[in-house]
Amino acid sequence: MQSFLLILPLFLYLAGAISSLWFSARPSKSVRWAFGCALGASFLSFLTSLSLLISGTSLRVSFPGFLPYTRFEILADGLSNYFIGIISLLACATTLFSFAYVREYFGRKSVGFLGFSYNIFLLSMILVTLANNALMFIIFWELMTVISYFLVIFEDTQEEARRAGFIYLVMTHVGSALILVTFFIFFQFTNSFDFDDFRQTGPTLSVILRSLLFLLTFIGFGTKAGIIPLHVWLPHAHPSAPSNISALMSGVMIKTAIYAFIRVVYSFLGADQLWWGLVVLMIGALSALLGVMYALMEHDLKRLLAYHSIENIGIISMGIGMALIFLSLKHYPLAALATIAGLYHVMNHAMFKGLLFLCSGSILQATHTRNIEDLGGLIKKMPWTAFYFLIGSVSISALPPFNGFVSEWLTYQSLLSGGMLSSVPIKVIAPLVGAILALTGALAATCFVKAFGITFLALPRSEHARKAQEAPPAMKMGMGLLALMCGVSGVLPTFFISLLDHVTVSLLNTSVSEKMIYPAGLALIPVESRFSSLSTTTLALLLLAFLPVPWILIRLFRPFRQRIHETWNCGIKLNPRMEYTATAFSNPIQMVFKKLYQPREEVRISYLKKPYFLKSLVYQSHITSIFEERLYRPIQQAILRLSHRVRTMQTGSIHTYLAYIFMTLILLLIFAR
Amino acid sequence: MIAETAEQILNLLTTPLLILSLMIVGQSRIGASIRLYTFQSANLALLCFAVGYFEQEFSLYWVGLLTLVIKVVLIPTVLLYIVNKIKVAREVEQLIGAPSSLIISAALIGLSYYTTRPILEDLYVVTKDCLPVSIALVLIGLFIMIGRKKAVMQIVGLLIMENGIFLAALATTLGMPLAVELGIFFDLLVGALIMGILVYHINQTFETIDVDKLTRLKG
Amino acid sequence: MLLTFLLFTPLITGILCGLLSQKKALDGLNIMGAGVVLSLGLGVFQKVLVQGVITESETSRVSFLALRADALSAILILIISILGFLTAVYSVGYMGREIEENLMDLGKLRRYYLLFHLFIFTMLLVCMTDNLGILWIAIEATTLASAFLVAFYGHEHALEAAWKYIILCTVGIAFALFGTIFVYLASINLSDTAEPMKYALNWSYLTRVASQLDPKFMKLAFLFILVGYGTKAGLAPMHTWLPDAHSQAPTPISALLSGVLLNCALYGLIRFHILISQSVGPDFSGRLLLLFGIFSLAIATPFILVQNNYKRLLAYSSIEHMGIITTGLGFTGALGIYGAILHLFNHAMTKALMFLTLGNVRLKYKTTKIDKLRGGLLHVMPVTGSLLLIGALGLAGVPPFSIFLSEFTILSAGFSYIEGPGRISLIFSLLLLSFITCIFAGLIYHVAKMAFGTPLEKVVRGEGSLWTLVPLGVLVLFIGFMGFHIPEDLHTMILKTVEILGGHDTMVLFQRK
Amino acid sequence: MILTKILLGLLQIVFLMALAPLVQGIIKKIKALFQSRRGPSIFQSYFDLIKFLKKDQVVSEQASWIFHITPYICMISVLTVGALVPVIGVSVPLGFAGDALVVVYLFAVMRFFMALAGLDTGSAFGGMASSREMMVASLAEPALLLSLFTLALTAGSLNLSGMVQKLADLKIAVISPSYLLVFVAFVMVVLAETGRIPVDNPTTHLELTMIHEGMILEYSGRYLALMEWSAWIKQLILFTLLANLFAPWEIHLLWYPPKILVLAILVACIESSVAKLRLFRIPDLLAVSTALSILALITLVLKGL
Repeated sequence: MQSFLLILPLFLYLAGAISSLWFSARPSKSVRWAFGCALGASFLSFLTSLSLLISGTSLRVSFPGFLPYTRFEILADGLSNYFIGIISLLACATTLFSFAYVREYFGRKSVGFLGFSYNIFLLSMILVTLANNALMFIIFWELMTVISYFLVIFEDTQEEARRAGFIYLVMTHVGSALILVTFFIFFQFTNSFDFDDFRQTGPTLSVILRSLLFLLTFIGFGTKAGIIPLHVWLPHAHPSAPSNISALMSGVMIKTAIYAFIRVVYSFLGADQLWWGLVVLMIGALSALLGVMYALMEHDLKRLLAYHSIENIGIISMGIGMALIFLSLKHYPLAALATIAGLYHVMNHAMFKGLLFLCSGSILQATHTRNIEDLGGLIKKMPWTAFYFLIGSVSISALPPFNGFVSEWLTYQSLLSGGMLSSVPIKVIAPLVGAILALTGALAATCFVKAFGITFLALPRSEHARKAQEAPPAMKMGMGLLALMCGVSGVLPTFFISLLDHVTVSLLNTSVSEKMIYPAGLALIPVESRFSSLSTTTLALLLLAFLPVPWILIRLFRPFRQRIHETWNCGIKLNPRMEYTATAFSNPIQMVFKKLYQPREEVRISYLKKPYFLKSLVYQSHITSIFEERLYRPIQQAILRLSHRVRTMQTGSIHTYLAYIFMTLILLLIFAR
Repeated sequence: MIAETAEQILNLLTTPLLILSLMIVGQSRIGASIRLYTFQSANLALLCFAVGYFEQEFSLYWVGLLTLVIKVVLIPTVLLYIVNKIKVAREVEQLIGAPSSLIISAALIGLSYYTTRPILEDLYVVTKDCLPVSIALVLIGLFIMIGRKKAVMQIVGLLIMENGIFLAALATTLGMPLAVELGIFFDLLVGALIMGILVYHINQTFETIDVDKLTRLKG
Repeated sequence: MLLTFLLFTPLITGILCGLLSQKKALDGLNIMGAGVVLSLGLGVFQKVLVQGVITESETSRVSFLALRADALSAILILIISILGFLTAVYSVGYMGREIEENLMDLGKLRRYYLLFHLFIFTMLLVCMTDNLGILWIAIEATTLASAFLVAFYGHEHALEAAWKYIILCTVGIAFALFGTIFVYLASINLSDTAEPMKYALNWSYLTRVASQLDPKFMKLAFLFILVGYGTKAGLAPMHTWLPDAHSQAPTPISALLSGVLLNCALYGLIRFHILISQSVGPDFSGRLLLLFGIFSLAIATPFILVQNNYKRLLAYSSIEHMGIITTGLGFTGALGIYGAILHLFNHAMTKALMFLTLGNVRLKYKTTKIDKLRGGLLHVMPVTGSLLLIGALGLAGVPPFSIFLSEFTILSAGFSYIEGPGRISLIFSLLLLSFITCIFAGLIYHVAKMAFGTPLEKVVRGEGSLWTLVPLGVLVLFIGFMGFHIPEDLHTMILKTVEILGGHDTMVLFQRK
Repeated sequence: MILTKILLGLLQIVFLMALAPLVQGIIKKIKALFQSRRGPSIFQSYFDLIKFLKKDQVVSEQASWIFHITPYICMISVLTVGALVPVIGVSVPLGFAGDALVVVYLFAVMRFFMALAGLDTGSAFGGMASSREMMVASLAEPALLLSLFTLALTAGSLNLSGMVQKLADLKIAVISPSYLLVFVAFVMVVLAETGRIPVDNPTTHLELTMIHEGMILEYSGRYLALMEWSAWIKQLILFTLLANLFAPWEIHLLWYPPKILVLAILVACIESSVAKLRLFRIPDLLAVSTALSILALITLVLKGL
């Protein structure tokens, strides 16, 4: 019965995909079918995975005769169920959102194809987490990539989208190649592609080989996850896709890489090397910090969000890295704590990043621009979207009592637990990474003050923004669901931690829920009791409880009265051009971190009468993307230069060609005889 | 005794093959090259008869006859007809000068002896010394194709290669089975014809048969 | 008699086509002939599946005419008959369109069909003859039959391509003859009499005695064979004719050249590889194949990365895939051979799809330059555009399309033999993987450039006739379906081929779980 | 039992609320003395608050609901923090609800909304101040948390009461190089967080230099009262932390006022004796603070206590 419930959604997705294509001539019908099926499927698979997770069972279904040397086998264990749960939950929300959102494309683009890809995309993500052999995994992994590539270039008439898609596809394909190598090396020792065999044989391999495999896996999946410096595709690709897809890509697709990384490193490689954890930790810290730094300089709303995905992947990697460190030192409860920190952030990031992307979709639909410099004042036109965006911003900035805070708190705890270990390097590094996390969090808050403030507050800066309208109900529902989740997973973390405990049981054979949750079920403690505790539930109650205080204070002496008047602006009537812009807002940071950004500033001044009367002043500032320009461009150019050189061998002259044959023969006769 | 004489006679008949191909290498006129090829083919036919005689292999007479008909008569006629028809400059333009060509050809002959040495020890036919010669012919044929600009000369080079292969078959295995030999001759004839037609078309379109001009397809 | 019928049907069809003079009749005859070939081909496939090997007219006096089909031939026959039929159908649409636009006349059409079927005849002969001498003749005949097809349009480029094609291939093939002679020599040296034996070049005889053949001769033979048939199969650095010929031929012919003819040449190479492996041991020929395979990939890569002609792009991709197949064979284990043979089939289907799809593009745009299309194919021709994308992804080795499976198999073979070829095979596998990845980037870059974007205003939107679409649909079904499942029959047949090629190790893997 | 605990907690909050304006008044007074002025009464802040609370307020026509909720949010966050920090006793009844991190992040909540409110009215001053505030706060954050971490690792607890208790238990042994380094770093951060010279000038209303004042420029009347009060409570809480973490002895009602007084004098001294830094010199200051805390951490790890 359960396996039926596990399989059924897969077929529903398939049905949604096919019917969507079938009805593609009639967009609204196609939309109904595609997203109806997707909604049903994701809801169903959410329930199934939740029930599996709660009961802590793992499920194995196999079909024979899929391919000559493998079988089609899916295994839903704790980790898979957890990820499926997240994917499905986010999918529910984005699907609701999509019902209304895709209307934007009616008559302009093939909605049938969009529905098709949407369903297949979800299907492939779920199958990636379910696959129990390498061939299946790689097939669905690549399917996921390719389908999302098509979604990235959905607006294919835009040069930018095409470029983004290409970079995306190629980079992730390179990553896949490395993953393939990993699997092949496993295959060499197991003579099988079954993950079960990998699990058995993997940990027995030599340390050098396993370290090599670890690096391959880390780079391979890291490309997809978007860790720095392999992230360059991400800020291009995520913004180009339709917003509901961006939500899925940022929210869950890049997490499948985390899933796979955990699966391979924990189960197949038997994480027992300290430096693995250190590498993941450091790269995580780097990604988190640089991700948010670049986000700060970004004025394209969706790209800004994309950079934040890099940041959050970094934070997740911090947790995973600490877990690997603890594992190598055989501190299993702490490893479980760190794993939970990472995994919980996976879910939270899915929720708030999904929410933020959906909101950006709503904004995009209302204003047709992603440039926040052209927005402003939307809070009055789109109060709901603004509210949801605020929830998302607060969550992503890790402000209590929302969910981002809880998982970052857990990450801090695992980092500090690292500080309590006996190993000196870890003792120094872990708290320092904690400091980086602090900086990251603060900068994220800065970035979202900018994003929310410039987008929603003050006066509209363009005609588009002035004419914006609130999103239709379906979209609001989608956003609302996620906003609700941000709150719930923030305020009631103990429930989710007890779910995650099943994951660590299946992954590490360690249960920590009793050590992590106060008897009352209210507060979390980081395994080592008395070190610290957190009860967001109580915090939320406290915050609410104090609400009457200011309310009463305001009315203490006299009834509340206020006058509406224009903003004081040195006596001049306020107009949008006087407002602080996003560029200006982030400029201090840019000045402080000049070395990193290497800004190119350009000021153009024209005078009515020199030097006193300005006619106009144009200030432009671009930052240099170090990785793109210093790392990837040289590689690309080198390859192209080499190609051009090799191409000269095809001279067009038949004499040369004959000479090639001649020389080949002669060389063969001399050397190979 | 008979074997020794046979070997001498055969050697006597083989050497001109090499000399003729070297002459073609040094030759600067198309017509003359084709005629030299004719001589070489005739020489080959002769060799064929001789081997057939010494080895009592009757089918070789047929092969020799076919060689005469196709390589001595038909193919040179076709080639000469085309050369006359398209009225190209008779001069063979060379990419590599005659002296260096000859030196390279000599090196190629050396290479063929070097390559075949281990095999020759295991060969027990009278004609075994022809094997290096045949490889040399093949290589020289290819070398001519590389070194000459005119399309017709490439055909000649190809034909010399084919003569080399024919010699190899004759020398080592007393010819292929007759049926296969027939097929090869047929292919050769058709091939020469098709190439001839192509040369004609090329001359019509490009107004030259200088293959150096056929270099538009690159990259 | 099945083989004989199969062999002579295209010959007769071709000759009849040469006699007819009405377009409708020509088209009908063409499709009918190809259809008969298809059904007979499937029949042969089934029969081989049941009987293992079928031979015909072996007892007759003319032993060189003996026809024989084992599993390897059956796979080739399958490819030839399927693609032959599909391209024949496609030709009706393609050539019909060219006639409508006065790009050619009825006489030329007649000649086209005549040569088309002759071409198929020669290819069928290649994989059905029992005699290695005849094999050589047949392969040379394929060159001769297709030379005029390459030169079909008669303009400068076509003539240049045809000239290079015929000269380079004939030179190459000449070496193959030389090699064949050495094998013959080794074969007759076994019997004490110096008298040329009737069966000495017959495959059925040679396989029996292969292990006794003198390694010295066989080694030398293989060098010549490798250069010879390697030229025809498009292995670098003897591949130089290939991009010219494949890009200048009429599109259906390009599809056949790339999809089938290369395989036929490779077939010749494989046959000798089998003999030499048994005589010398698999390492000698295996390593040479590995070397040439990887080198072909290495050479093809830059040409694919920087390319402005889509037909040449596909031609270089053919070189790449021939390289992959050769590398797979070079890995010598059962897995490698399985992958290589599977790849033979998959590449043929996918490459044909790509050529035919781009044929539609060419019909619409009258250019083969990627730059001049200015993108937007998806908007101009939705069906063709989508097929193009699918084909390109398939060709680049993306799952869930069939080529992925075979590449995966080949790679897993390369990575799995730590013994035997050992480290070399590991390094070669890494190289293979990196080249495939680079080529993926190149291919996707160019195809995306064509498929996406805003189309030019002046281009009329709309698809071609159904004749030019249905064969593509069939091919897409093939590559899509085979990305998930290898049909039982084909699987069995490939396993039989693997046995013929002497891969017995790691056979366990193929037990269906 | 639980009820008394909660009551005690509430009492502590009331205590903080009541004391906060006084501390502000004292600092102002001391500063005035330094400047040889008589200065306002130390209770002036109470009078200001009452005045503000009585006044009607003017709200910008551009202001959205963000502008309106911000005072509430500031107040409730800071009050919540008040419930978590040990003030006049080591144990805090609601301390289980959050540790030092929560304190820091609840301050971040305040800051977040204040910055938004600064942007809300569309005035350039608000935007400028928000931008600068966020920049300063971002850079102060690692220093702040790192010093807290160092303390936590010293004490083996991140819960504030646990931390204070442990530090107190260490008695005199607590004074180690690392501890002193942390102290200096922490003071610097507190200056930044409370908007004091050399980072910000709480008395200025000169457009180009104000940070905190700029953000609340549009507030008037009762909202202003709430905002100012929250800021003062925050200041007092930070002082309390400073006092209890770096003088973890004798934590009870009797010793609390002197400790705070000393800190107030210290802050006033610093404010009067150094000049305000240029905006882009502030990061240097915070970098020094961060460096000190890193140093403290390393000293701690290498030397132990």
